[in-house]
Amino acid sequence: MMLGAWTLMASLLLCALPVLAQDMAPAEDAAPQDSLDRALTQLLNQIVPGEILSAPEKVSLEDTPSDAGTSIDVAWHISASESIIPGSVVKYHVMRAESPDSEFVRVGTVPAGTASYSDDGTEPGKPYWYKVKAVGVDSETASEACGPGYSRMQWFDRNRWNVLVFTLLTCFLVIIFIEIAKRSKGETFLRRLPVFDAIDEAIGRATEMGKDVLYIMGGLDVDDPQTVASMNILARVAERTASYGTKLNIPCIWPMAMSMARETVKESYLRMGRPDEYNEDDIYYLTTDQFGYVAGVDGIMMRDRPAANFYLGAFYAESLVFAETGYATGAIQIAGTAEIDQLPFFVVACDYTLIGEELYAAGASLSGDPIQMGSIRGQDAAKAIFFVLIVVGVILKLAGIDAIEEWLSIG
Amino acid sequence: MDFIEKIGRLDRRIIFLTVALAVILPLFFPLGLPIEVTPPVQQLYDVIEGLSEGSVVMMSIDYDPSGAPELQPATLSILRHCFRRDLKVLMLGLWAPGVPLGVQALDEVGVGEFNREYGVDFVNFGYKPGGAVTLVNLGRDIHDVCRQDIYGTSVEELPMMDDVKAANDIGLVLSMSMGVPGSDQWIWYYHARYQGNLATAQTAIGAPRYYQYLQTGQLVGLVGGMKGSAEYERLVDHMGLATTGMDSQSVAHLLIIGFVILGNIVYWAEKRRKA
Amino acid sequence: MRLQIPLAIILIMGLFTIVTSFVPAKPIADLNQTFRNWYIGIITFFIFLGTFNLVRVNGERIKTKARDWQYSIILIAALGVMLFAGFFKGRASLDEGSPFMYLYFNVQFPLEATMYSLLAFFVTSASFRAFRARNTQALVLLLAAVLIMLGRVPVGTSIWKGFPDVTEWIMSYPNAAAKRGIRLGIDLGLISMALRMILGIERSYMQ
Amino acid sequence: MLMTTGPWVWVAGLLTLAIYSFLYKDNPVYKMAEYIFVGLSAGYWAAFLWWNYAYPNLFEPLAQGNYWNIIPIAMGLMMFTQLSRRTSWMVRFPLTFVLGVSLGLQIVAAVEGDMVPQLAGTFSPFTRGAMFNTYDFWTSVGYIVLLVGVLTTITYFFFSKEHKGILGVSSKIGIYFLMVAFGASFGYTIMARISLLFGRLHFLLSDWMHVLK
Repeated sequence: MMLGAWTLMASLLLCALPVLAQDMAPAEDAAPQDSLDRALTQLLNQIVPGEILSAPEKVSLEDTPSDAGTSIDVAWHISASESIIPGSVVKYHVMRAESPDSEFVRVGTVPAGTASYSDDGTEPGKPYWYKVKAVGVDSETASEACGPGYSRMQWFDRNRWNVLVFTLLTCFLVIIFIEIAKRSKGETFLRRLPVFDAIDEAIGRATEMGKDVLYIMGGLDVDDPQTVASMNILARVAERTASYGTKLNIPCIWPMAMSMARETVKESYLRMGRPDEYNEDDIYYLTTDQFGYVAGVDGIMMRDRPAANFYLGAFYAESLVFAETGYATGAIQIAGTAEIDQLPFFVVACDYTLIGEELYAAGASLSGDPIQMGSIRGQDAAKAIFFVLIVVGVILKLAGIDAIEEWLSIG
Repeated sequence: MDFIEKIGRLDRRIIFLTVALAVILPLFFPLGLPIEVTPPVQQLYDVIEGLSEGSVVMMSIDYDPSGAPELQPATLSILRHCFRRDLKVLMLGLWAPGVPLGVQALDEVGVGEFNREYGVDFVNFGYKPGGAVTLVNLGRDIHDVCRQDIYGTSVEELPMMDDVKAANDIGLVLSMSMGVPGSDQWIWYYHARYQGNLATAQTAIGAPRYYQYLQTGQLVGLVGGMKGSAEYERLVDHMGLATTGMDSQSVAHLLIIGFVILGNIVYWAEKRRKA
Repeated sequence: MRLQIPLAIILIMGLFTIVTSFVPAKPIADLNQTFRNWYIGIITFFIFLGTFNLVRVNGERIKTKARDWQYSIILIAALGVMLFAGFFKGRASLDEGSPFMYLYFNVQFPLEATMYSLLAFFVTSASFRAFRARNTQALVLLLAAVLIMLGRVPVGTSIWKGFPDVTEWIMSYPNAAAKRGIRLGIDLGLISMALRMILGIERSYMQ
Repeated sequence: MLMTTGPWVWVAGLLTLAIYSFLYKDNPVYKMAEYIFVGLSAGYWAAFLWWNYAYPNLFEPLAQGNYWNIIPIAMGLMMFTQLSRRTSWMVRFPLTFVLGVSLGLQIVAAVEGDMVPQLAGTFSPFTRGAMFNTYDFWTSVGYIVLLVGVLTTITYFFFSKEHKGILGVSSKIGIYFLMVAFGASFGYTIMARISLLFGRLHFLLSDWMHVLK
């Protein structure tokens, strides 16, 4: 088959020579090779359209690196017909068999001009033979069989060194700093955020005015980190309201969050020695429907006109309605969320806003819990490393060294 | 000074009324202002132009009726572009309430305008629960996640899916997204693991957050809000609701800017008086 | 037992998922895929549970004649109608032109879209009443907002041709920079919280 | 559109007005519309979840002999034990399984989806020569602004040290970046809010009232 194709090619070339000689004269600008191609195309189209495809050559097999062991990379040199007459090959079929003599089945197709294919339907450790078939308009020619090729399982994805290093780094930093914080027994330092004063001020004002404090802990349930952070802040807010004797009003969107809030507030009142002041009915379940909840809270704000509103946790579209209504009722508003999309509305309409990570840090700092404070310090250490990495990265890039960037590229 | 005080205490229902009017009036008296195409939208258009014929575009409908005014026009325009370029479309969605919107769009464009055949030129696998976790599985094995299409047909019986098995058989992933799960999950759990082209159409709420991913190349295009949809309508030269809406947007934006200025005048006037 | 086994589950599943994220070998990857399929299966029941809870809570309200209990009847009726429409013809209940789809397009769709459209009024009102240049920071915020508002609508382009370019520049650089900073912080917060939960240090969610 | 002109459009139109009545004040008509919505959407989710996932991926394979699916189904059913105080501890099994898988994935995804590419993206534009030759002026300035912005906002989120001295200056600049970003987002998002209103008003005026063509 192969031999036949080549003989045909050679004889065609011979026939073409006189035509070539004629054709070359007028085409002054074109390189000789171009005219040769053109002439050949002309000729081939006249005599035997698409009959003379030469097969792809030098098929080679290799195990796909860093994969499940279910893929073999097949590579070949494109059919000579294609390099001489672009367009003569339409596509390549990649064919596979489990022995050189058995029937080859098509496993994939790539467009003309492509010289490789990853066959990801193999079983690890099994031998496979491949042929690549060039497909023209109305003819096709297959290469000789190549094999055996094996796909092998890899136990580590070498492309993901960078991800592994960063994962381990951040995790270790958090764990180490938690341990340090546990050992230093309350000596861990975290910056005092301005919001702490704002909390005191807001509750103080509510007390003076004889009005309620409203606390909203976001739209997600207790398994969301933001809700957990909110609970930590709630514990401090409840301590203040307990000592001032101010009513703390908490409408809840989730039943589980409600019981968690009740526990938290009750403990705070006990700690401050005011268990008699604690009223379970002030912490109640409203509804889980987002807009029903919004309408309910809106009603509370308009009716009771609380003097201090807290919105801490995960918020979505409701952030705008709360902040706007609260502003209109003249309450001091303190907000905080890690939902980036909602931050602008809080920043615009509230007196203090905890931005992203600040929500976690405020909770940790107020709780005084060494585990939480240690985590925040671990996160800070990671940020310091990021800072240095970026600066070093810029310097290296400007010096013409791309090593860090290449190492950090994904995939 | 009484006037300032009066404005300061403006009933919010009057404000509400002015917004409604700002949106309604341009519907009756269109301004027909020209729409300029911005780079993030042009970028997506160019990527789709660059895909070879027969490539598969995976479109994820990650929105619900409240995202429809902004995202449905983008979905329609992008589908028009895909079918015009003879690309195949694989549709699914991470939000259940978006599925009928996807069906509607495929009916209108794929069947209605381009006369494409279901199962050969496009397929729809409907709602996929599990968000992030589903996407990890999807990139590895599409047939495992999409066992049946929305009509209950097995994936094996859909001719288009014969060669579409994993992430590397997909030419472009489009997440039409308005929240979680959505583009965040596509970036984190799909693109980070399987690479390839990923683009997103966002409501104007989420869009500002995705410029950072555009810069790193994790996204190859960003259609932001109704304006982005209108830009895409212009690119495929098929004006729709987003283009109509731009006049209302123009007037409403001017109104809001006016309110911001007015509010600040009141604020400063009151502050001066108190001082 | 009631605490130890769940803590063991979260530890094993968490560590397994992290470690095997780096292992491409087929048996492990397949096992991972199976676990993830189980995850999706369990999550499905979360949503079914939500539906069930809705019925329970509202049934309770009707029974005890709690405030606004009449609305609960409407809710349960609506749920019943939709469930019937979604199941009475088997899978074909969801086909185009079915009662289910009529309910979706003509009841559910307008209700949801309208509810969210209320926010247009609130954002205007907020712009008027709350958006004040109280200090330099607020002034910067306000100027950026006004600039972008003009850059995002065609009328801005009619006023000055440069608005869209300035808008794109602000979005692509200073905006992206700040969002990246916030995002990195949140990611770290997320990782440390996730790690503490996996290691069983943080267990407040198990009350 | 699947809609017919006729009774269904009237239903949609009247429900739209019912919701808008909230703008005047909270009232029974609004409440009724809201409860209908909650009921319908719960039913909608259940139906879609069943036909698009639970039936083809969980129960049908089980019926065909894939008995492994008993595990997720059993764990899923355990979720219902939270309805009773006495059995509610059993929720912990499915809950911790789900959390284990998703938290593990989240940790890795945060690193490979955000951290690594976002850090690299901050310094990768600073290719030697490109800063002053390849990019146009405003792009070069943009990349420098991006770099300064990322570094200063990172310092703003630094909690273990007082913001004094260099750290104080840096975090102060960071605040301004945050304010520009929030302002820009606020301005950008106005469009989303107006779009929804436009969508509904357009529906009322064209599909329902036929005032518009």
